[in-house]
Amino acid sequence: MTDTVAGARTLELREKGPAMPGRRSDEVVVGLSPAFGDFFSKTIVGVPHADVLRELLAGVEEQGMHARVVRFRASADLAAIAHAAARLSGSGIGVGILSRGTTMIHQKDLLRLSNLELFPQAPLLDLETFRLIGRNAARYAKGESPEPVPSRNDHMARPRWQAKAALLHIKETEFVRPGAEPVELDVLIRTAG
Amino acid sequence: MAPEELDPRRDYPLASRRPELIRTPTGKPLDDITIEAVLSGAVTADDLRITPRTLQLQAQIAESTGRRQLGQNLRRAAELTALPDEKVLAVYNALRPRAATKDELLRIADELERDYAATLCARLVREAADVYERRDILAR
Amino acid sequence: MTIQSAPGHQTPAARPRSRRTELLEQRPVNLDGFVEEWPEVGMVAMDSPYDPKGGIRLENGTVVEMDGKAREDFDFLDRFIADHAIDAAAAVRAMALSPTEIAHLLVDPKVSRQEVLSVSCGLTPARLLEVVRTMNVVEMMMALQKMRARRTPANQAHSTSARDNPVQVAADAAEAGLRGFRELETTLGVVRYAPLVAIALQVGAQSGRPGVLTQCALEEATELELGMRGITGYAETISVYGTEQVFCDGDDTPWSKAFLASAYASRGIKMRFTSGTGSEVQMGNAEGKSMLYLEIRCILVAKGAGVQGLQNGSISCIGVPGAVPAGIRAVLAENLIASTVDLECASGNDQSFSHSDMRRTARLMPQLLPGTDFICSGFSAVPNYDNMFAGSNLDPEDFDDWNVIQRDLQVDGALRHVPEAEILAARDRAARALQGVFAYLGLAPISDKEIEAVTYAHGSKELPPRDVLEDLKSAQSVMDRGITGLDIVKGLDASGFPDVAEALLGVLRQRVSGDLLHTSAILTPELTTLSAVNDANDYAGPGTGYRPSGARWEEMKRLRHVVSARNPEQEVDR
Amino acid sequence: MGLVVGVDIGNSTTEACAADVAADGTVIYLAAALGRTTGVKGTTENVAGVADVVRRALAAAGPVAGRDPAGLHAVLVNEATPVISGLAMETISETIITESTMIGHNPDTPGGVGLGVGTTVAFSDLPACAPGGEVVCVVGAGVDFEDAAAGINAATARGVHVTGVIVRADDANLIANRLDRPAPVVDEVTLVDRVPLGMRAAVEVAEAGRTIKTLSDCYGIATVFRLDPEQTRMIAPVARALVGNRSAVVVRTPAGDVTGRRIPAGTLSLIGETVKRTVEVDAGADEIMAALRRVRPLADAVGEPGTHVGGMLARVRDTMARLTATPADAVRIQDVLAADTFVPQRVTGGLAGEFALENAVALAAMVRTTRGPMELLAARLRAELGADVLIGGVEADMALLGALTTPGAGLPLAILDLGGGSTDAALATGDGLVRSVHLAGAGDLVTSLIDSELGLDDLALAEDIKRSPLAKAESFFHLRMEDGTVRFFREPLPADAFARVVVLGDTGLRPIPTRHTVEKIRQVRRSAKRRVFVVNALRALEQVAPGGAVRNIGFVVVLGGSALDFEIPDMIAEALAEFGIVSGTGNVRGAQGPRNAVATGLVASHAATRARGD
Repeated sequence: MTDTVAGARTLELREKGPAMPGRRSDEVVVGLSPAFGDFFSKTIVGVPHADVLRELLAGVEEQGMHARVVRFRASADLAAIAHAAARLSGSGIGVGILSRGTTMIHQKDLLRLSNLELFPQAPLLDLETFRLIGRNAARYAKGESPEPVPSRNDHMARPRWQAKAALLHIKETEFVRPGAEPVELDVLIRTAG
Repeated sequence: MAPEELDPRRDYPLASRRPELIRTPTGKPLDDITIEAVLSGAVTADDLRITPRTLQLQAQIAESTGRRQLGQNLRRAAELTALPDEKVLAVYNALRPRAATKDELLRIADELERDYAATLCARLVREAADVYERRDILAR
Repeated sequence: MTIQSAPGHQTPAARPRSRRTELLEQRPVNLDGFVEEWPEVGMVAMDSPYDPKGGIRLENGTVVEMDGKAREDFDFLDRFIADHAIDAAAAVRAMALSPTEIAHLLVDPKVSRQEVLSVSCGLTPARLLEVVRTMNVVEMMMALQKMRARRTPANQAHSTSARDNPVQVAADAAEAGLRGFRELETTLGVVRYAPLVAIALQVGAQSGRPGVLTQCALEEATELELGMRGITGYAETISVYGTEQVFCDGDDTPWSKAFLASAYASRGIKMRFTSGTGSEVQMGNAEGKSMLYLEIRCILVAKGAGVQGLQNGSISCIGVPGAVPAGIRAVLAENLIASTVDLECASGNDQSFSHSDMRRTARLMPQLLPGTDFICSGFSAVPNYDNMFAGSNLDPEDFDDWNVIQRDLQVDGALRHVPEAEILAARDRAARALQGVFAYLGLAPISDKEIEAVTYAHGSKELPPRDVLEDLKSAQSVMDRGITGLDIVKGLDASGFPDVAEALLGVLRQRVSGDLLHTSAILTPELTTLSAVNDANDYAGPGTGYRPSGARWEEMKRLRHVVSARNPEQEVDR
Repeated sequence: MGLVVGVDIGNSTTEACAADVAADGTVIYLAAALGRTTGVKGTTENVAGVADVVRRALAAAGPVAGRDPAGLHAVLVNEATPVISGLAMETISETIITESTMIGHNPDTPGGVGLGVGTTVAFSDLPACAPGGEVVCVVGAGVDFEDAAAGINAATARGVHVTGVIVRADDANLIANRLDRPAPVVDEVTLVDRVPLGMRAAVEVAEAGRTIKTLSDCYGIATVFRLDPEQTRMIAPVARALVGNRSAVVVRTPAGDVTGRRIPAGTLSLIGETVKRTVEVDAGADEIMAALRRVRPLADAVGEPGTHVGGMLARVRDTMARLTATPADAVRIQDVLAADTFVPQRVTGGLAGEFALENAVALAAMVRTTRGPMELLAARLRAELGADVLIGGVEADMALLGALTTPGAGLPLAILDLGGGSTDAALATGDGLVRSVHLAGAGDLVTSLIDSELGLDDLALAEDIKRSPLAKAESFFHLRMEDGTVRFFREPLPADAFARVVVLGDTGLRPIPTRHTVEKIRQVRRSAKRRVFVVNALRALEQVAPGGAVRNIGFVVVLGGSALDFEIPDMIAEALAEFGIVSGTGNVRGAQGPRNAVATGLVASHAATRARGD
């Protein structure tokens, strides 16, 4: 683990109990993969999970909406996590995120294999993009028609990141507990002094 | 039709070495496919297809150069020349995982055999039905 | 965990650092990704303790046990391979040989290709793996030189456009044909453009050099339809996978793919399958087997389906074997095994592979030096930003390097240097031919300004934008009106390109005779079929087999700049 | 018995009508077919398209007629004359903000509520502010929202009154939610560095769903900045520019102003047969059309070189000259149609990428020749089809003949043919005289207006919006249609349609990737259609009507592709109702709708000739 640098943020995720379906129509559920902010602390390109989650939540808050964070241990499949998050969400909108950073916005009535927006190229996702993802999720929840977050592409991402992505995926899969119920989390993001 | 004994070294490519053996589905020899014939409308898209007989000849060449599986594929292809395009795609789609029940696959096999005399293709579909059942990838 | 040390990232603690280390950090190769092996999950190229041991047991000609697994435990790949790929009659004798003995047969030039085939047709996946595990890359190259199906090597190019501009695709296709590629592949950004771009590829290809075969990578139904109409000439993107789970995730089975193979052949259309190391572990479903073991299962599925050939060499997953030890050796091994079971091999080298030019070249050598049926299954004939297959290991900027390497080593990479004037003439002519065909068919017009621009352009950014709305309407009308290859022939003839019309008709005539359905078939510029049947590889050691000589060697000697021996103040005419 | 096929080569579609004509002139209509016109109408490029529809009409005619192409007695082709049309647009106004006086870009999520007035101070200078002062804090790029809120709270704690905040990032709510003392926050100010510091400024944010009250009112601004009447007069344009916004910032600078500027767009010369008039394009559509009426009949039109309009007119002329092998100066522009429009343009001097809807003029022009290579076209067709090809009568006459087969239509009858590039009209009074006119401006101009007014930059999408009604996908299982009704679906809608305004085209839903509401898009679409088709319908009928009095026309039959539009025929009928005219969509032969009129007319005319025995 890298030394904690002054000014860096730490992420603490406290389990509150089983996650229940929400009733608030102004909420977005953010679904975390089994090892997000736990075994893993940063995305494939080293963006700290604390900052990733902070930006997702800020994007939702800026739109005047409310975010609920839930841990899914039953699967490391992004579509499954995002869809389960959407089904718990009072607005029907959920965001799923894997430890390596791959992210998806989902809606409860969609087929699991479909999605509203998918960000498959984890190496290209920076904090600004995570903020925009949170923002768009909130806008969908408000019934607005956001323009999709611009997607980027880089042919050379493959030679650099393809194998590491596979490793991260396999490692995350080791933390899967089949049948585990989703757990609601309290999120504490602090700045180290 | 007497089976033609082909020698790959002597007879391949058929187009240049044994053109007399090849006909278009409308019965024209290869030499009739000329620009003039295309322009006059004497040759149409229907002429630019392979016949089951030509496929059987090519299967023979494949087998006599030791390519048993390629030969089988060409013999199945010979059977499929009789199927319309949509039918071919429909059978293909039914063979995808969890796309058809065992009964549906067996019915397709029967139809291939009965309506198109496609016995090799029917055998392939029946075998798939059996394997799909064992591996639990039939439609439920 | 170690401190991340990617270039450009500063480490927090400012320790004194070696200047040399700093320089090495800046080298492009350090932008590539490398990972440690993890055999338990299949993150290993070809040497895994978890791969099965080779073995076979037959009862009444049926395989009842293979590689340590009983028939009732077979998954669908085992079953398909056992019943369709393995020649039971040959299996007992072949499996009695040790892996080293078989490897010796492969490497020894005195053992003919045919003799090897009589053994390889009886080998199980695990045994084939054990054989290549005994071989180093030089031995594998020796073997590949002999086992390649077609005597004469060939090459394939990508011709695509970031804006799906048909005029660009036609001009680049013509140039690629002229430079020596015998197959051209395209795909789309906007799928609805497909009919126009496929027509452009065909017209451009035939105006560059007759007999170039073309394909357009699309979803199965549309790809088959364009093929049946004679707008494209062959098909390649028919993927197979090495585990049951991943195969099913791809919505296919060995039986559905075998049926599709017959479907193409029934319309007289050449096709090959596609597979490659790394796809299964990438999807997290490698069942704890090495990448190469799973790829060998793919190769044998292709063999059993009776398809004439296979595109392999990791292809779109190259970043995975590329990141583990001996990964590129495994990639060579998969090309070798495809050839060893008598399939046409289009040997990869077709995806962005490395930031390092040195590493890109090293990855290419194992296919270029021994020669394969198609050394690249996609040398990018368009700039990287125009490549809709996500880039290639080789770009048009590499044309001259390739020609020099061919000349340095006297190795035939199937390309040649072409003087600029000839290239400009071919690009102009291809664009004009397409202009004529579009006008004849009443499709969206191509202006003289576009032709002028495309003649001199490198990529789509230098071209005037097309009227996309008109183009898409035209593309739809191609489908609605049932336009076929013959209509293109008529259009070429009517607009004053009778020779290009003749070339295209010659290509279309091939589907009546079916000669192209055989292993490793290509068409020569004289429209003769060259395949493993009439151009069988006859390598039998030094002094035998294919060697560039005569007119071809003279052609290979030409480069952009060569100082004249007669008058060293001048350069040889290019 | 004689099997004939009437063929109408139109600008965009080619239509065929297969019929059996007996020696006594009795006609049995067998089948119709429709295809895309290949190439420019009236040129040899049409052969492929004509051959295609003839073959399809024969095939559809059934086995009796279609089996033997040799039995085809004749193909009747209209006298198709090439029509070239062109479109151009000139933006004629520009909004300029000087000295960064105001920010009025309407961010989606401003924070806080209310009005704050104070002196602008950079965030980094906040600790240096003396307690008691009223400041508006300007937060630049790279400042985290938590740090911003903490800094402002620290200043507040020291007794500095931070009355408003201007932010670079999309952080307004994030900051407002963390302030100890609430203040209005305006965010997404991209050029925040150019906000003048040390100046008096006002920040106002209204509650969601409301608009600002103070800064959009000149007396409101005057009150805030204590302005005298002369200064208030100066500031009035700023207030006007902020009307309708939910948030705004106004900074008082010595010479700050918001001005509108006319952009000279060159002149258009309209040359009549007797008079010539020159009109400034930036005078707008009404002026241009008034000038046109004064010079009518138009003999030619020329635009100023170097302008879009000049270029377009020259291009139209050159294309026609090339097609007909006529010298360019012999080609005459026959008609122009101007329409006022607007285009979203970035405001010059804006700090937050503000857009203003600027005025623009769209101009359509057309040229038509009577000289087309018809004989050559007929000869090529003869060779392709192996049948006799007869060039039939004048297009307008044939269309009238065909339109008369519409049940309920009678004389005097006018037809309105609404095409893609031009609007044509013809009138038959029954005395054998036919008057016809061809006007610039039709479907393509509508598409172009929709494209620019909605800022789509996607003509294919604009075309879809023109053709089909709108809806909003409120959930995956229902659509709220533009008329307020709801349509339910059993299968979920496609993922990319969710929460979006969609257009319900023939091929399914197509999402419109903008933030415009259904109402806005609908209003633009209908207004564009009105400005082109209703205007042109009246213009055309005026020119063919006996004595120029539209009232004298009894029946109007609307034909052509745009007659199939779901709202245009109604709009025209509504506009014509006040003249007491019966107007409706054609229904050729009681079966073909507005299609196939010319092709049917050709057959009818051929039959009549046969019956007369000549």
